Amino acid sequence: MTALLEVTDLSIQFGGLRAVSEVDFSLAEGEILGLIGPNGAGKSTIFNLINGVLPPSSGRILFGGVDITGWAPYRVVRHGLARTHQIVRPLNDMSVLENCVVGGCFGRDNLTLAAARHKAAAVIEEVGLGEHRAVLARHLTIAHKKRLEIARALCANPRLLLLDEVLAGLNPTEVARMIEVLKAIRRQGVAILMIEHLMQAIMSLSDRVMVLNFGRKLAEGTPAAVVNDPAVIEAYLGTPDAAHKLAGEG
Amino acid sequence: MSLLRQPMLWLILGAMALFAGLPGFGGDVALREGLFLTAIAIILASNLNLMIGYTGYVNFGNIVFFGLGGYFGVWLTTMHGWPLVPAAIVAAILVSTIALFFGLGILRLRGSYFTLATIGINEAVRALVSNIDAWGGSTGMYLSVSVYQPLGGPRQALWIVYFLVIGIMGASLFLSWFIRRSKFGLGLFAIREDEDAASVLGVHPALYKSVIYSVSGFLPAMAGALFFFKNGVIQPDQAFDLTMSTEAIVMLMLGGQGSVTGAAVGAFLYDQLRSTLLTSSMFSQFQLVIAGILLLLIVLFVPGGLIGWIGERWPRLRRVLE
Amino acid sequence: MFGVIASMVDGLLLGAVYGLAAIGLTLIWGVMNIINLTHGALIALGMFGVYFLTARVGGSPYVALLPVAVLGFVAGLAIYGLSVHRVIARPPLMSLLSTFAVNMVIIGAGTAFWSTSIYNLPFSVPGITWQGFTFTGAHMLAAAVAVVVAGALYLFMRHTRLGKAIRAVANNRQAAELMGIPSGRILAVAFALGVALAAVAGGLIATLFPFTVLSGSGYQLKSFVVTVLGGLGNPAGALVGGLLLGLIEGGVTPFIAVSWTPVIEFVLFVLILIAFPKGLFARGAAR
Amino acid sequence: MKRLWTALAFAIIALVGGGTRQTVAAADTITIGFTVSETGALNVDSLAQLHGFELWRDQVNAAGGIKVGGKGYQIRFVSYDDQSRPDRVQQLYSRLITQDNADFLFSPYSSNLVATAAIISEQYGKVMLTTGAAEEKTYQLGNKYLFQLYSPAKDYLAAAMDLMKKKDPTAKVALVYSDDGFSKAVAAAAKARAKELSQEVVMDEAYAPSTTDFGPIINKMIGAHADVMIGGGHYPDGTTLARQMFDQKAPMKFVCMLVAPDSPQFASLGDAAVGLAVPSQWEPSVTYKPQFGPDPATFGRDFQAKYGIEAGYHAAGGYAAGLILQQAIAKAGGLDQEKVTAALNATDATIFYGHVKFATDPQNHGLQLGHDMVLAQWQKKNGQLVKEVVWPDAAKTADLLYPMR
Repeated sequence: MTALLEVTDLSIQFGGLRAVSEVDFSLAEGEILGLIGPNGAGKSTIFNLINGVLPPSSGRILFGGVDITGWAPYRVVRHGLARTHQIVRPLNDMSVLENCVVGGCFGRDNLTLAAARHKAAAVIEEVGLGEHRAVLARHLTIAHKKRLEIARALCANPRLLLLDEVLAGLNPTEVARMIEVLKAIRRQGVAILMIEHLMQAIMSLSDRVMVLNFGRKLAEGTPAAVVNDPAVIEAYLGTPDAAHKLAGEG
Repeated sequence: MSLLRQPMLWLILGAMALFAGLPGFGGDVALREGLFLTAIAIILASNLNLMIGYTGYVNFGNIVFFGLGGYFGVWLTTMHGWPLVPAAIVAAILVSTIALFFGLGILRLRGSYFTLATIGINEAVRALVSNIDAWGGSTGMYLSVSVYQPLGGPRQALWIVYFLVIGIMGASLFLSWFIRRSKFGLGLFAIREDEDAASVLGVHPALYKSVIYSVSGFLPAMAGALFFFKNGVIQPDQAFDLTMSTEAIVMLMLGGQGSVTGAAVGAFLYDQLRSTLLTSSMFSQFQLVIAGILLLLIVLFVPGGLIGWIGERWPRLRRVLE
Repeated sequence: MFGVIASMVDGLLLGAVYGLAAIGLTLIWGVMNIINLTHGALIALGMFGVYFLTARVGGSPYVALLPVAVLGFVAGLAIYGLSVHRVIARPPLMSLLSTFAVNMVIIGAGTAFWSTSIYNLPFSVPGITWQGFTFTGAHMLAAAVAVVVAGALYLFMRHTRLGKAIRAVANNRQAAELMGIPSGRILAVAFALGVALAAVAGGLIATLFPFTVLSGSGYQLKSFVVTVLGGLGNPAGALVGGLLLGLIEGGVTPFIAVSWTPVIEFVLFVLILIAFPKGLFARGAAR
Repeated sequence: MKRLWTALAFAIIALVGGGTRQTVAAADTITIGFTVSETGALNVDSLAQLHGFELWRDQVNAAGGIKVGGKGYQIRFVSYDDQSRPDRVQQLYSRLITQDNADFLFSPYSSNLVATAAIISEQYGKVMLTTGAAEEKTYQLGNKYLFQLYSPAKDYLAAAMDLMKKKDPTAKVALVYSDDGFSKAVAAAAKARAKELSQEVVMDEAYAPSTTDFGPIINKMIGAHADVMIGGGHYPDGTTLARQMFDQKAPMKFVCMLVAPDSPQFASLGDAAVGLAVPSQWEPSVTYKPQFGPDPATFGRDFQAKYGIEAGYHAAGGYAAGLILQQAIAKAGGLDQEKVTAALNATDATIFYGHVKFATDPQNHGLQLGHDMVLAQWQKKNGQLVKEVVWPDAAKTADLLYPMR
């Protein structure tokens, strides 16, 4: 199985601070890779480096065999790599439908307006926003805004989806629903790289998990292996008890 | 979706017919002069709307397109003996090309920084043109009455110019409308809402912004060529008057930014108000004060402008008056 | 050669006043991210304030600067409450337009009352003559007052509670509020302070040149240039920017026709804005 | 939906129609339309001109109106504010002609505004008398109904040059003038005259009309060791320049400036005004013997009585425009534009304002040929600032103060 995403020696420096340092990893077609680590470990920065919001100081990003290092975000998404934002960024004065039409029009398939509308309507149903399609994005609840982020990204018809804490701030019912949505996405064969603090979700969804600490890769492996890794426990989860507690939460 | 069934099509055609017909049939010249300025205002406001309303970039120096178009137009017609229409078209092409270059530079800036840069560009161009001797420096260029001869003398020429301006007005409205319903327009709206998010969704902001900046200069430049041809004199202080720039923004606010009809209705109302105040003995002294208070009230209480307000009251009308 | 030096010295003297005129603009920008388009009109009001106080009440125009500053402060509070407070959190277009609307009202009323005729403060201070070139006392005093006022503002911002509060609000409004600083009141004070500075600058300009109710707009444009040179939102930079602008003006005019000066100024303005949006002397990170 | 459209159409028609108020003049009146710069940069000069118009109207109406074939026509004015800006001038003149039914037109003030207005007056073949539009170019655009009261721009500073030649042939001249059409034309003519007279010109520079700081220019003058400054522009820039030259102690022996020093308000500059000279279309102290209308002294007295200030040449020009038009209407025996035009073409008369005669060749039609200018200078007499005529010798009331300081 060839890797869909292959990241080699990725680093970025802000002033004197190395926010991400020599990170290597890869992700296969259809795989879900969880990205965990304490706050400030550089998780979102890695997303920003992959989708072109920030240019890396060094390193290489191959996506589908193409070197996309340093590409502008709009090029990256047209190539089939879409993302969501940790802090949601809806296009406020546009409706849910219009938000998604933007995703479709300018995504991988470069759809026409009419085709994008068609696609958007389907995706909106899929993520469960059907009854809100005409509502202005600014009037949505936070849970719905998170879903909108995902729907918008899905409209681009991505091969890989970067999800940045889509579960944060949701209540248990909402989390459960969202996890269903994510599973449905996986069934379509879309690969996912997800940042998540909610261990329960990570454990149930991820094929593999990567742990980041101070911008460096601390561990990588199956969810079960990672949670029991002493280094991970010390850096992120605290005591093994806490780890289990965390995993059981939500 | 048949084009003929779109209310907007008929609204625009109706407006053009009214503008052409009202003074046209009666031969009412004073009315024509008034509507001429209104039509120019509509052209300026609706093209500015492409930047402010659609893309969210506040171009405070939008008049630079109008002025430069006027200069190129007058220069081609008087110095090189070109007929009016080709001169106006070439002027517009030149201005759009220049705008593309300006745009590539200043569109890296956002928010108020961009706004300041547009003011700077207008002032720089005004100062520069004041020093171009071939264009008469700060004295500008005067048109001899003889330039109207090919159009049948001044009397007929002014009518022809008027109808041409009505044509450009219609073109501006159609342009706004088509862009609004196009994929290109959707990209612009996305940039307006959140440029970074738009970029992450696949919109190429730099390209889109440069193109719309350039496009929004094309028709105003043509209008400028016609306006100054009719005016008989072109001077830097009149061609690059920041007051006219800001007036166009006020019109946009009055009608409602981001909306095709908003720009037009705002321009119409503002211009009628201005000329009424100007010729009224009671208010001519205080016209600026009244206009200022009106603007303040709109900004504070009706930021969506007239059309936005109507859209909130009667949501069904929103689709008609898009 | 003497001519060039004289011209540059003149430029520096005037540059200090440009700097002062720009401080008010940049202060307001720095604290609340608003470009105050009433700036020019308020400079003009400062001119008329000094003119009428001197002409009607008598006394030195420099004494008149004090009441003008106070009146400016009060006017600033009023303008803030009327037109600025409600638009601070909204897109930049709204604050541009609301301040521009106030500008229209002031200019319109000023034109109605005083027409656009030229006013002249009949006043002069003996100057120094050097190699046939005279530096007027008014220019030197104006520059001195400008530097003193700018210095006082600097000390005020560094060493008083209120000044520190303003800086805190400018830095991070939410954090400042969490620390118990009433940000609404602080913003009003900062705005009023900016307006008072504009009025004082106008008053000083009135001691140098005759003026009309429309004169302020030219200084407003110059203030834009100065703030961009010195860094938007940086009051200390504004004074440096003003001196720099004065030096540029003084330095180039002996060699080229004066009509080219604005071309140089505004081309420089746009280029610097594109290359260094935070100003030439900006420190720290980007937005 | 349909109702909305109808309502919208009605609203538009009502709004547009609201503007088209027809004003019908009474039978025995002559309506004269014009715009005035009530506001904006030109308002001082333009309002002075307006005062001239008004004095003429009031005096004629009081005397029973303009007599045509034994019938007296009362004069009615319709005027609007052009704000010193040309953008609405065409709209306003169209309105004056078609809605306000103006029979004749006076021009706005300044060459730029006149050129813009003339396109409309020509279109309708309406006679327009211009005052305050001295630039020759305006009359070389092919207009047929435009008549200029002022001596053209080339005459303005030629006299100053002649005077210099006589007083101080070695004086170095600095030409410093506003960058507007009128001032530039005047300066170009002065430069040509200086060349003819082989007077040395050490500086030739235009400044933007909106300039408020003349420091750099004055430093340049001092650096060039100029003895004489000739130029200027309009009222605001002229007064500023005069005051700054005084403040900076520019060592000028003679300063002659356009327009600004002519205004009585110029005296508010105090000592800075002393010695400044101005080419003037007219001064109260001139001694022309009029063929009709008031004599200069009577006009000056009447004006002073009505407005409380001394008449400057803009006011005199305004009155003269009325007087010349009145005479042409009387001669034409009616209001027919062609006949009045012919009468104006044939005008060759001396009034309180001096000699008036218009060019009739198609290239320069309407250009003033007959009128002569004088040179006036501000001098101090018994502590009072007064404006004296110093040139030509035939008209002078005092000797030139030279060097001025």
